Amino acid sequence: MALTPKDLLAFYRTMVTIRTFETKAAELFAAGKLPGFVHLYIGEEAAATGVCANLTDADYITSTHRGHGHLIAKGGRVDLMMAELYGKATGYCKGKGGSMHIADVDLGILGANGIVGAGQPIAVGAAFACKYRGNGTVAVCFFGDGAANRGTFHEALNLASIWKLPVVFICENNMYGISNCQRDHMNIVDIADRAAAYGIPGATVDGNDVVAVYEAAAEAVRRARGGDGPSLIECKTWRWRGHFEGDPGAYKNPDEQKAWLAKDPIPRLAQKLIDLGHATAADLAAIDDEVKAQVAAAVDFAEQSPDPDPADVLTDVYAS
Amino acid sequence: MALTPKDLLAFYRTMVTIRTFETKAAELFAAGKLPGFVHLYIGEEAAATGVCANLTDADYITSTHRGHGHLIAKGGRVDLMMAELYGKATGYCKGKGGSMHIADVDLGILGANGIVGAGQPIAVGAAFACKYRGNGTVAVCFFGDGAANRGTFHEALNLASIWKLPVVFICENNMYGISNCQRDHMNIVDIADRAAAYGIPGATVDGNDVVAVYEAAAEAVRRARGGDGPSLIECKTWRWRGHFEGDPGAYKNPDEQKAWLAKDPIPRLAQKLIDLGHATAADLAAIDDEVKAQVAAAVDFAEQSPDPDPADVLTDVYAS
Amino acid sequence: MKKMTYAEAIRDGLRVEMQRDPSVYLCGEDVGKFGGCFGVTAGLVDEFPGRVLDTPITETAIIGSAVGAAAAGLRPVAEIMFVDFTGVCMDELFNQASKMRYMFGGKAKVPMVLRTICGGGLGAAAQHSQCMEAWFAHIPGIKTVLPATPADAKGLMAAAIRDDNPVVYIEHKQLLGLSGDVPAGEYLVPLGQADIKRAGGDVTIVTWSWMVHRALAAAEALAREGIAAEIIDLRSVVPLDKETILKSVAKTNKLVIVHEAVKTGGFGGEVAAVVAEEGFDLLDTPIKRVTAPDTPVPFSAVLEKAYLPSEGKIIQAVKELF
Amino acid sequence: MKKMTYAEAIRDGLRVEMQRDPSVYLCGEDVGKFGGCFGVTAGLVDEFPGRVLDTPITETAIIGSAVGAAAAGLRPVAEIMFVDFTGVCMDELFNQASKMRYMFGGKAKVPMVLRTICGGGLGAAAQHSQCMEAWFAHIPGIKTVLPATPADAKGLMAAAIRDDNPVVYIEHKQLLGLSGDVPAGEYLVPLGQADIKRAGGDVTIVTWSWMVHRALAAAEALAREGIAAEIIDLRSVVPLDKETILKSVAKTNKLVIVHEAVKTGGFGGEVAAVVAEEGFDLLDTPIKRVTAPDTPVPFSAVLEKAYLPSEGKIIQAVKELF
Ligand SMILES: Cc1ncc(C[n+]2csc(CCOP(=O)(O)OP(=O)(O)O)c2C)c(N)n1
Ligand SMILES: Cc1ncc(C[n+]2csc(CCOP(=O)(O)OP(=O)(O)O)c2C)c(N)n1
Ligand SMILES: [Mg+2]
Ligand SMILES: [Mg+2]
Repeated sequence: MALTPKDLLAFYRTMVTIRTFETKAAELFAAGKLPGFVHLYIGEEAAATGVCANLTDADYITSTHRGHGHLIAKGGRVDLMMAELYGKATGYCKGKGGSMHIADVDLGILGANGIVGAGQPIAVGAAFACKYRGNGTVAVCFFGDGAANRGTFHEALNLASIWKLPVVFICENNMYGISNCQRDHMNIVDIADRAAAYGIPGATVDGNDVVAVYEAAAEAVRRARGGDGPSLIECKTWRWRGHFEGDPGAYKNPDEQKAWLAKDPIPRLAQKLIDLGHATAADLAAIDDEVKAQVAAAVDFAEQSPDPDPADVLTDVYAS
Repeated sequence: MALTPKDLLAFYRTMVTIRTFETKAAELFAAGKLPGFVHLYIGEEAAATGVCANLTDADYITSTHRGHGHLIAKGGRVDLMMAELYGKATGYCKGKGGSMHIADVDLGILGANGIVGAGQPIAVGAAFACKYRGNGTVAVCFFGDGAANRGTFHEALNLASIWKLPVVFICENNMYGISNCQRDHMNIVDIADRAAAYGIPGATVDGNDVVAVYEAAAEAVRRARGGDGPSLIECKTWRWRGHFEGDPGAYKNPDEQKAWLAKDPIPRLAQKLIDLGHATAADLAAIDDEVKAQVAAAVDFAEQSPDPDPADVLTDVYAS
Repeated sequence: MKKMTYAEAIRDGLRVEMQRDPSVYLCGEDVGKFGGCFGVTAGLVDEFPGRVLDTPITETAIIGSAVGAAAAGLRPVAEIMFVDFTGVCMDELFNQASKMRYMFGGKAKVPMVLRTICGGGLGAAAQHSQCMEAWFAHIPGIKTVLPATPADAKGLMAAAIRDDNPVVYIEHKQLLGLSGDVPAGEYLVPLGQADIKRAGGDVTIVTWSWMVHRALAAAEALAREGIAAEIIDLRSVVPLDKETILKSVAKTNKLVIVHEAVKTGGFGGEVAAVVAEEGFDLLDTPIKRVTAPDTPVPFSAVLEKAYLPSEGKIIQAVKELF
Repeated sequence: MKKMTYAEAIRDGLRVEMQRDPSVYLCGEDVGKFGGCFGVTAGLVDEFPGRVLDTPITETAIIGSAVGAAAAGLRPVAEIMFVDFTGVCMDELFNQASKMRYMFGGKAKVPMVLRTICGGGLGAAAQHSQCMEAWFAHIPGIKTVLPATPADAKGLMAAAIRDDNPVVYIEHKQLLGLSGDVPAGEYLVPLGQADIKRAGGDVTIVTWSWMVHRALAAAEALAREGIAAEIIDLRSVVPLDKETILKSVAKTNKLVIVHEAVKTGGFGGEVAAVVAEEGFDLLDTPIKRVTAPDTPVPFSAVLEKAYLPSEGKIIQAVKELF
C-alpha cells in the first residue's frame, strides 16, 4: 500500500485545514470571541493526519483536550466544530460541550476529553467492541507525553495486551505537559519503550514527518485488524503555542522552540510534493485558498448561528 | 556486609514465626474464631524476611491485605497482632482495623491495606519524608503481582524515579491475584522488566531463597540510602493456600502447587544452616518450640483480652 | 415463580438478558472461572463463551473500557468487586460515563451497568463494608439501584441492562442468601419506582437495601405496640420516586429515614430535604434519620454491631415521634 | 490589615505557614515555576527552595504520596488542579487519608491539605466547573472548607495546615480576583465556625463559597423590598456549625439553602435534614433549596447562565416563603 500522489495531497489538505482552523481559533480567542479553554494543535498536524489516514469512518478514535486536529483528520466538519467553539446551538454538541468535548459518534470520534488520560481505557473498550463484533474495525487512542504518566495509561495498555485488542496507542510527545517538560516528568527518553512493560510492540517516529507517521501507524493498524493486538507509537513533536491560549509559554527554551519551528511538518510535505513532481507551488496555494475559504465559511456559520435556548440546559442528560 | 550465622539464625526465627502465626490463624479461622477476611502468607516467608532484615525501626514499610508476614518481619508483636485478628481492645488497632489494617507507626509500619495497590504511592510519600529530612532512612513497598497492574504502580514508580526517592518496591509475585494467574493478567514473564519504563533498576530473584532476597534488597536499600533513588525487585514465590481462608484454591494447578511446596523456603534455610554448621537440627527445633510457645501465648493473650467498649466506635475518627 | 436466593436471582437476571441480547457481556475481577468473590456469576463463563471476561486488577480500565464499549454499541455489565473500590474508578463513572451524552449534545448513549456490592455485618472492616449511594446520587446522568429482595434483584438487573444510560447496581452482602419467589423468564422492575414493602398509616419509614429488612422487623415489633409503620423501599435512589414518599407522608404525617451509610451527606439528607421542601405541610413531627454514625466501619463484631443501624434504634426513633 | 485578592490571601496563608513550620511543603501539577494554573502559588518555588514541587500528571500519586508523607510526619499541601479531577484520586482520599487514623486505632495522624478549586462561570464545561463538597462531606475523617473571602481564605488555609487531620480546601475560580482586607502575619480562622456575613431577622440563607456573594446581592435587593435576610456562610461543611444555623432559624423561622452544586445529593440536603430533624419546630415554612439543576455543567455562556443559581432565583425562592 504505497502512498499515491493523491494520498499525499490529501495529507497536505488535512494538515493545512488543521493549521488554518487552529490559527483562526487563536485569532478568535485573542479577540475575545471564544469562551473557556482552547488548546491548539499547531505544529503537531502530521501526527493526527498520518494516523487517521489509516482509518475508515467505522473505526474509532478517542481524543484529548487538544483535539481539533484529531477531529479534522478523522473527518470532522469544521463548521460544526467552529460553531461548537462559539457555544452555538448548531455546534457539534449543541453548545453543551465546547472545545474540550467535541465528538462525532457517527464518525467513530468518541470525543475530545477534558480529563488527561481518560481516553485510554475508553479506546480499549471501543476496541473490545470491534473485536467482539469481529468486523475488522479498530480503535486509535491519542494522548500526550504527560498522559503517559497517568495510571490509566498503564491499565489501558495492560488490558489491551491481555485481551489482544485491536487498538493503537498514539502518544503525541510534544515534550510538555503544561509547563512540565518531559525530562522533568519521566526518567526515560523514548516513551515507546514503555510498550515492553506490556509485551506489545513500541515504535518512536518523527511526529513532524507525516509519511513516517503514516507508515508506522499503517503497520500497527494492520496488526490490529489482523488480530495481532495493540501497539504503542510515539510521535515526537512540539507544541508551538502555550498550553492553552493565554499562556505565553515562557517556560519553553527559545532555542528549542526555534529549532522545532524549523521542522514545521507542512512545508516539509509541501517540499516533498513539489520535489516528487506531485504538485506545483500553485497547486498547493490553491489548496491553501480553498481551505482558507472553508474555515472562513465555518466562522461565518458559527457567528450567524443562534445561541442555544436556555431551556435546553435540562435536555440530553438521560437517553430514554 | 556478609551474612553472619547470627543473621541467618535470625532469618530462620522470623520465617518460623510467620509460618507458625499463619498456621495458627488458619486453624483459628477454620474453628470460627476469626471474623472477616484472612489472607495468609504461608510459603512466602522468605520475601518479607529477607527484605526487612535490611531495615531499622526508623525505616518505613507499606504492606497489603496479605500483611502478617511483613509486620512480623518488620518487628511487629505477635500478641498485639493476634489480638487484632480477634478484634479485641488490646489489639494493634484496638479492634478497629482487623487483619487487613494492622499498623505500627512507631515501627514505621504504615499499615496493611485492604485496597490492592494503595500502598505504592503511600510508600513514595514516606520515602519523600525520608529524603526531605535527609536522615538516610528509606521506605519499602510490598505488593503483589496483581497489584503491579494497577495505575498506582505506574504513578508511584514514575514519581519515585523523577524525585529520586529512597524507596524499594518489592513485588511478591506469587503468580496469582485471587483466581487470576499471572499469564492471564499480564503479557510479560518478569515483572521486574517494568522497571525500565521508569528508568530505574529492576531485578528478579528467587523469592523462596531468603539469602537471595536479602542480597537483592541490600543492594537496593544501599542505593536508596545513598541517594541513588528507587529500585524494583520481583520475588518469585507461591501462595500455598487459597486467596483467603475459605477459598480452596481449586483454580490452581496441582502439579505446580506440588512443585512449589517442594521449594518451601524454611527447610531450605534449615538445611543451609545445618550444612554450614551454623546450627544443629536440635538448635532449630528449639527455635521452633520457642516460637510455638510465643504464638500460643499470643493466642492466650488475645482470647483473654476484653472486647472493645461499644462506645469506642465513635473515637479515633479525628485527631485533635 | 421460582424460589431462589438473591444471588441466584441476580444471576438469573444476567442470564435471561444475556440470552436475549448478544451485545450484553460481563467483565470484572474473578467473575469468570472463580464465579465472583461471592459466587454471584458462578457458571456463566461456561454458559456464555467469550462473554464473561476476567480482568486484571484494573478498576479504571474495567469501567473506562465499559464506557468505550457502551459508546460503541455494546451493553457491558462491569463488576467492581466491592463498592468501596469505586473510588479507584470514580473519574470513569463521574466524568466519562455520566456526562458523555450531555457533553456530546445528546449524540451518544452509554448503556452500561456497574455491578457492585455494599454493606457491613461481615467483619470486613473500613475498606470493604461501606455504602456509597449518596455519591452516585449526586452524579447527574447515571441511575442508581439497590435491590432488597430476590425478585427486585432480578427485575432491576434486567431493567438496568436494558436502560440506555449508565446504571450503578448495588447488591448487599447480607442479602445474597436471602430466599424468595422470583418470576421466571423475562422480568423487569422499572427503575425509579419505590415499593411499599409494608403498608401502615402511623409513620412512614423510607429505606433501601439491607435496611428494608431491619425496618420490616422494627415495623413488626412496633405493630405489637399499636404503631403501624409504612415501609417504603426506594429500590432506586435516582430516579427518586418522590410521589410514593409524599403520598405516604400525606397519610402518616411522620417520616423516619433509615440507611446504613454514615449520616452526614448520606442520601437520607436528600429524602429529608425533598419532604421538607415539597411536603412540609404534611409533616407533624421532625424528620428522623437512623443511620450509621460518622465514622469508618470498625472491624470488631462488637463495634460493628454498635455501628450499624439496628431494629432497636429504628424502633426508638419512631417512638420519639409519638 | 492589608488589601489583597483572594488568590494573594491564599498565597499569604501558605507563605506564613511555610515560614513557621519547615515540615510544610507544596506539591502538584505546575505549582512551581508556572505558579499554578491560576497563579495562586506564583513565586513560592523561589521563596522556598526544595519545598514547592512540580509533579507529573499523577493525581493518585500526588494524594497517595501526601498521605504517606503526612503519616511519616510532614505536612503536605497537595494540589489537585481542578476539584473535578478528584475522582481520579478518590481512593487515596476516601479509603486512605480519611480512614488511616481510625483503622489504626488512633495511632496515626495524617495532617495534609488537599488544595483545589471548584465552580463554574468560566465556560470551562462539564469536567472543569463542578462543585463536589457533598462527596467530601460524606467521608468521615476529613474536614472540608470553602472560603468565600480573602480573609477567610488566608485564615482557613492556616488552620487547615495546622490541623492534624486531612483537610480538603476548596477555592473558587470566581473569587480569585476578589479583593478585601486581610490580617497580616499569622492568622487563623477555626475550622467549623460559620460566619454571619449579613445579619437579618426575616429569613435565614445558608450558603458557602461563591454563592455567598450572590446571596449577599440578593439580600441587598430583598432589603429594598423590606425583607431582611441573614446570610450564613458555612465556611466549612465538615465540621458543620449547626448551632449558628439553628440559632438563626430560631429567629427567622425560615430557611433557604443556596449552593452551586447540583441539587440531588448536594450538601444542601444535609443542611435541610439537620434543621428538619433538630429545628423542626422553629420552622414556619418549607425549606427551600436554590441550586444548579441535575445536569452536567454546560459550556455555552447562555446555558451556563441558566444553569447557575442566580441572584434572581434566590430572590424568587425567598419571596415564595412570604
Ligand atoms: C487528570 C487530569 N489532570 C490534570 C489536568 C490538567 N491538564 C490539562 S492538559 C494538561 C497537560 C497535558 O499534557 P499532555 O498529556 O502532554 O498533553 P498536551 O497538552 O501536551 O497535548 C494538564 C495537566 C487534567 N485535565 N486532567
Ligand atoms: C483496588 C482493589 N481491587 C480489588 C480488590 C480485591 N482483591 C483483594 S486481594 C486481590 C488480589 C491481589 O493480588 P496480588 O496483588 O497478586 O496479591 P496476593 O493476594 O497474591 O498476595 C484482589 C483482587 C481490592 N482489595 N482492591
Ligand atoms: Mg504534551
Ligand atoms: Mg499475587
